[in-house]
Amino acid sequence: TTSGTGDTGGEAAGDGAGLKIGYISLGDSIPFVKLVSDNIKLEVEASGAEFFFCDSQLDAAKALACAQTFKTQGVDGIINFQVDEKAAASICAAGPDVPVVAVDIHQLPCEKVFVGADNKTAGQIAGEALGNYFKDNFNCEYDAFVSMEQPAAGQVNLDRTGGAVDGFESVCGAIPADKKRSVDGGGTIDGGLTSFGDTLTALTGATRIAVVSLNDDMLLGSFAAADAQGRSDQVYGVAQGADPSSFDNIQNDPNWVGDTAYFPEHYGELAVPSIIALIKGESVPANVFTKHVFINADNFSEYYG
Amino acid sequence: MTVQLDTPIDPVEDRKPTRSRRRIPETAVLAAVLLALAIFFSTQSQFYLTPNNLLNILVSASVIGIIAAPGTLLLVAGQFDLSVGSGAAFIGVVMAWGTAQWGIPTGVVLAIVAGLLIGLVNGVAVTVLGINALITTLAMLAILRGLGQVLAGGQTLLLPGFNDLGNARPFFNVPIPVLVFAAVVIITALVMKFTVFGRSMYAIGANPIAARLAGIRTKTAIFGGFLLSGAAVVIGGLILVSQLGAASPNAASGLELSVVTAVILGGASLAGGRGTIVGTLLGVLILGTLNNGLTLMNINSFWQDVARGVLLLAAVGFDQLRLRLTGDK
Amino acid sequence: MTVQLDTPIDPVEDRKPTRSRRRIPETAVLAAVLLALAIFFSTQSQFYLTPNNLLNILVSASVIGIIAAPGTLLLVAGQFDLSVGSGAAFIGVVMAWGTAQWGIPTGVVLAIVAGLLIGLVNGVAVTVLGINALITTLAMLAILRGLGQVLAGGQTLLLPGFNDLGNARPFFNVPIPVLVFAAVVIITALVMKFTVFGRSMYAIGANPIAARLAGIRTKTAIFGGFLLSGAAVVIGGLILVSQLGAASPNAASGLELSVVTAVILGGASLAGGRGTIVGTLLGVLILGTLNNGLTLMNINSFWQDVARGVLLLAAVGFDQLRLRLTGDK
Amino acid sequence: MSQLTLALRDISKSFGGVEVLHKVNLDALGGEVLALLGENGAGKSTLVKILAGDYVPDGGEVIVDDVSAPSLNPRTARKLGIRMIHQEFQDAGALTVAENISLGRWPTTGGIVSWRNLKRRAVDVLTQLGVDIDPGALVSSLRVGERQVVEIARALADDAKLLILDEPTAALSQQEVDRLFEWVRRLRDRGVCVVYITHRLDEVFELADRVQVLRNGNVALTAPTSDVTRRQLVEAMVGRDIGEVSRPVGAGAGAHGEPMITIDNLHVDNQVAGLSLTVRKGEVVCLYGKLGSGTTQVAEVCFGIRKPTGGTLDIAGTAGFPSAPTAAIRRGVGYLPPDRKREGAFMSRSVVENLSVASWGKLAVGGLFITSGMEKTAYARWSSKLGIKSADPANQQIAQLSGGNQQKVMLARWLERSSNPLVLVEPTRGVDVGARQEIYSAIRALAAEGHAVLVVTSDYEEAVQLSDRVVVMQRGQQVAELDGNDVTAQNLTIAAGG
Ligand SMILES: Nc1ncnc2c1ncn2[C@@H]1O[C@H](COP(=O)(O)OP(=O)(O)OP(=O)(O)O)[C@@H](O)[C@H]1O
Ligand SMILES: Nc1ncnc2c1ncn2[C@@H]1O[C@H](COP(=O)(O)OP(=O)(O)OP(=O)(O)O)[C@@H](O)[C@H]1O
Ligand SMILES: [Mg+2]
Ligand SMILES: [Mg+2]
Repeated sequence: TTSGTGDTGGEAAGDGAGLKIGYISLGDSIPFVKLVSDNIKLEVEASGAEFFFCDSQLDAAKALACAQTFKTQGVDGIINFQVDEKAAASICAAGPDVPVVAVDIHQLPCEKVFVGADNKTAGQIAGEALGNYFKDNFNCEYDAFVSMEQPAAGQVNLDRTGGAVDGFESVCGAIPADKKRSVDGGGTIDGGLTSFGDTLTALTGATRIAVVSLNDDMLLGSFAAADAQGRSDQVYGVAQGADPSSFDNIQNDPNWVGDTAYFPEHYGELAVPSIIALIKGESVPANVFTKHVFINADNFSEYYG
Repeated sequence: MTVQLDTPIDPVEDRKPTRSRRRIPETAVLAAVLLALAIFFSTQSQFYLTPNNLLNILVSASVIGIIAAPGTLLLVAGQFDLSVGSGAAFIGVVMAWGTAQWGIPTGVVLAIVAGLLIGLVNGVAVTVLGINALITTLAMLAILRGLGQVLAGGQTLLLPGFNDLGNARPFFNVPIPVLVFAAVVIITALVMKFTVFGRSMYAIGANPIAARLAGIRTKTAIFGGFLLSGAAVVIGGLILVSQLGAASPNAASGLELSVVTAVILGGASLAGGRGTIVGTLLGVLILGTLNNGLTLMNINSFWQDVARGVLLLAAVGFDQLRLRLTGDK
Repeated sequence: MTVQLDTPIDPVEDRKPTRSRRRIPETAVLAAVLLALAIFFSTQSQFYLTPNNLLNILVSASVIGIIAAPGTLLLVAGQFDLSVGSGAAFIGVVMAWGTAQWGIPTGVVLAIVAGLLIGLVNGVAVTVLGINALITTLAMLAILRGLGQVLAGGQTLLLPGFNDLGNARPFFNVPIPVLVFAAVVIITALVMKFTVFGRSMYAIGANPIAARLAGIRTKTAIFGGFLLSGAAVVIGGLILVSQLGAASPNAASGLELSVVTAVILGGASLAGGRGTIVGTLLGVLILGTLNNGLTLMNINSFWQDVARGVLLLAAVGFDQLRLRLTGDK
Repeated sequence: MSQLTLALRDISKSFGGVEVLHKVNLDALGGEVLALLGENGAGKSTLVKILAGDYVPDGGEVIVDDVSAPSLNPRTARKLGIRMIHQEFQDAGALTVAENISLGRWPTTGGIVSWRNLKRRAVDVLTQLGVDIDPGALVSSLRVGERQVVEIARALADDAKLLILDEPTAALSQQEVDRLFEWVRRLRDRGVCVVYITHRLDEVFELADRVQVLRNGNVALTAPTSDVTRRQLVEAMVGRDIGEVSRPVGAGAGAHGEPMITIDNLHVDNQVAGLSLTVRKGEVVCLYGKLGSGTTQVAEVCFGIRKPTGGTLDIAGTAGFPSAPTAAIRRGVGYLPPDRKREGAFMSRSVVENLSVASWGKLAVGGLFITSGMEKTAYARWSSKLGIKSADPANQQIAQLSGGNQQKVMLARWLERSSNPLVLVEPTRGVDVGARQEIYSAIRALAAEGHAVLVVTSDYEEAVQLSDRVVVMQRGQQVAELDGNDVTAQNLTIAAGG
């Protein structure tokens, strides 16, 4: 695959020999996170370092226990992808006094390097793209704007969907309150199906519905709901993640306007060299962003060939 | 032995005569609650009462309803199956994974085998090993969620070409899931009312020891209940995956709680021996209507949680009120 | 009335003389399971048996353990409280929100009031209105989750300056949560064994009618149980929020299931009348050790789910084996 | 100790629109034993439950020491010193014997439950009752008679002012009955008022100072015991005359058919040692013995509930012990368990369902499909024969029948299945005098049709009135076998060890 990420040109394989690197996952049950975790594991092991894994399952308290465990295990550095920015201080305090690389969610005060997406920006990119689509095709006219959310994801949810709303508004202007709906789809594909199905009913008569989704699963569910009601041509959506499950829709479904890609499958290539460098006391840039690329049918093959 | 779980702290209830009770059957009250909710929501949203929306409610409720039918049968016998949620997701994953390798027919066969295996393992653990049903199926819940994730590699698997089961509308514009839902409910109701097996489940729930001494094959019957639950999970899981065109190992999370809520709301007793399919059906529809109506009203999802909880309490409280009014307390 | 939920389908079992049963008490088997797990994990990870790690296990288990103590008391009386998870999160949010407005003391007072209100509402619904405890507390679960989100505006609230409760180590390097855990377990054990209230709960669970006829204030006792559960949720919620320095309305999700699992694993019967705090303590520690040990072993989280389920089944199955071996079946 | 006077005035009570008590009066005076008699379903239990504050009457007054007590409930009744032993056990199976005895009034010192005193109290009262029950045993592990003793112990361990005993002796051995009576007399002499419900008329004359008979919810008779005869009592209860106690016509006469149950040298743990017995077609054999003599274990072995430790069993020509109740039933055995509530009745289910449950396979179309119509037919076959009184059998829960009527349904369950052989443990427990005769004739009729019936009983009169032959057990040993005219109350009690 082609890398959509900047090459940090950092450490080569083998440089991590003798090091212990701990990784706190946001929750491997989330497809996006699973891709991140897999790549981090791959890169850590390729570097010759020992890999310590702990899944925080979207729960800050579990992340705290992970940090404590890593302290016991004497890890030399931590890659932390934990749900709650505001609990980060306590988690930092509970963990060992070692360098920390934060993934997607800031982990102050112990974060030395931030790697990954800027959720808000990524959201804006998606929203903007949808706005542009509506501007180009419908002169920014729409009957409803639906934001598919997962409140249980906390800040990530606010940033991603909030950013998408901002992005859309930056093109098509403020969304009138009576056209806007925030829907809790639970972050899952079946949650998206049910809640969007009901929402569609509430939008009887609407024929141009803009949808932004926190992730691919909920947009998949939403499209399935539209399909079931024979209204798939009335729904236009963007999602975030570009998980493999969305590839087919991105390429073939004109209503699936596109996805902000985060390239989760390359996160390890960024995070692992950073943590190794930090452990070795080398200086590294404080922010290593993945490129946020808006993927649609036109540029799909460029990134995922 | 003289124990009841969710019962009358106040024994007076037990003394209430059957007759006056039957004057207003439990299910009538639930039907009234459902009606009240429907009227309320139709004043709040012009779309609530449209045929399409009512169909929506039924479609959304169908997976829960299909699984709640054998769930009622099990609860009536004093048993639980909490593995249905992750079970349905697992079935979907098996289907999508199998289909990707060997095509749809093989996928379906694998899904059926998986579902019966789930029922089998639950049944063996409960009846042969004698492990508490709650612990067994909670353990199974974790196991199936994990296995589903492993099989799917943590990703959502696409399942193209298997849309009919979830979406086709062969008769009068009614989608297949609703037809299956209706069929399962009717069949289970008949089984519970008119077969020796169904009656045995009531007897087992009412008094497992007496049931055994009356010659009922209690273990076989409970085993059968778990197998039926596994079968329903296959049907529910396939419908879900067909509706979605994709299988996620995270799907249907919390389904087990919805099922238990619907069954108990429908009047089944945790202590076994009481409960009807009609009650469960009403319970499922009340929960479905609540979700749908609150979404139609465009209520913030946080307040939706609050409203769902309050209305659930109100529905059951209303039923208690009926008991007081009709009982000679 | 002659109903039991998770009971012996096999009546012979009941006739076994109590004596031979008591020769190997249930808790001894659980202790053996815990020991076996500990030995297994210490062969798998050099870190398992370090004092720090054992403390980690205790710290992580403390919130569940604190809430499981009155949970045992309730289950012994045949009641449930499923609202504890969202309750603990809600308490945290109230604390952080109150503190932000009026400072820590007021925050704590508000949290306490909120916790007692939760207990009060659950208690009133179950004892006065007569609503099934499962439905009541499931409804409360939804309500509290929603209210917490509303109060926190869907955000996590920072709570600076309240770290000691969760983190200070006043004696022998033992953190306060562990001390509180120990205190709650000991007090509850004493209450259950040596007070009229505690014994009343057993009697109510074993036979609510007999208890009432024996002049026990069944409703008052159950009400007390829900209040205690509310109190434990306050303690647990405050510890949680202090450990994290922040309050998320999403915290502690699924805590209720961990609590129920621990209590039942500990030997309490869903049908009431049976269960001990020592058993629950062992149940909590077994679950805590499982989570910790599997993480130390670096196992993929999907396989962890599977392993957790399998080991849970094995632990209970082992207990069944004991019953067969010691029983004269 | 102060005495308590309770009076019920014009009490009426209805269940579901059916009035079961019509303006009933009752006086309970300190220092007196009042016997309360009546047929099954006459309203005795209902009446005393009102006295104990368990039921609230629909009309009338409860007067305590000349003061009207409008809100009597179990708690206030308890405070007044009213204690009741329920016909349907109300014990806590998951708790120990000792705790059951102190249920609701745990001995405390400084608010702390004293387990030592708790145990001591239990040991005291159990020794005084002369029973060997481990105070630390779980009540659920006890046999029905032992549970009855624990219930009695609970009421006696307390200083009652009014003691209500609702058929306390139904499951007791003669010896225990004697001790109970001794205790009751002692309490009476101390000024306690005792209300005693029984279906055993000789107990009335042995114990009661006064007797009150209920018939169909009305008071049919109230008189000092010395002023009435048995015959008057029975007539007041049943409204007709019933024949004298006698051996059944044709008992033990003639040759019976082939053996249906042949037990040889049966051993069960240390409870049964070397019992041998044969029951043939057309024969009613009673296995008579006191509580704990091992008779119940024999019945349980025949039904596959209990594993023997030695010996052989042959049922209808097939050798081998049944491995489970289903296996026993397949071989034709029908079993009426001693503990109706725990082992027999499905309390929350309907009367017809309770009656037909063992015959579902037979009644159902293709062994699979059944309707409540088929169940009603089954009910109709037995209701008049056994005199089962149920207002709405297809819908009424069996819990709402009177105790005796429940028992009849249990018996009918196996009659409906036409099981052969029948193993009946205490078949007339709690059944009234009139109905008992009906049940006896039904059993004799079955025997005449070729059934083999083994009746396990601790009631010698039952043995006398029902059996062709009696095998007597004592402490697990077979001590006598009587038939023909040797079956007399006197011989039986002597053989069973008093
Ligand atoms: N909870 C109830 N609901 C409805 N009917 C009831 C209930 N309890 C008792 N009855 C009815 O009231 C009548 C009187 O019953 P009760 O139990 O007082 O009889 P009893 O004289 O004690 O009979 P037995 O000698 O058989 O114990 C019976 O017809 C019975 O069916
Ligand atoms: N005066 C009588 N008139 C008619 N029948 C009678 C009379 N006295 C006794 N009987 C019959 O004899 C039987 C036994 O009478 P008895 O008074 O000894 O009964 P019981 O002591 O209550 O019975 P048990 O002790 O065996 O339970 C009764 O069932 C009744 O049918
Ligand atoms: Mg009675
Ligand atoms: Mg007699």
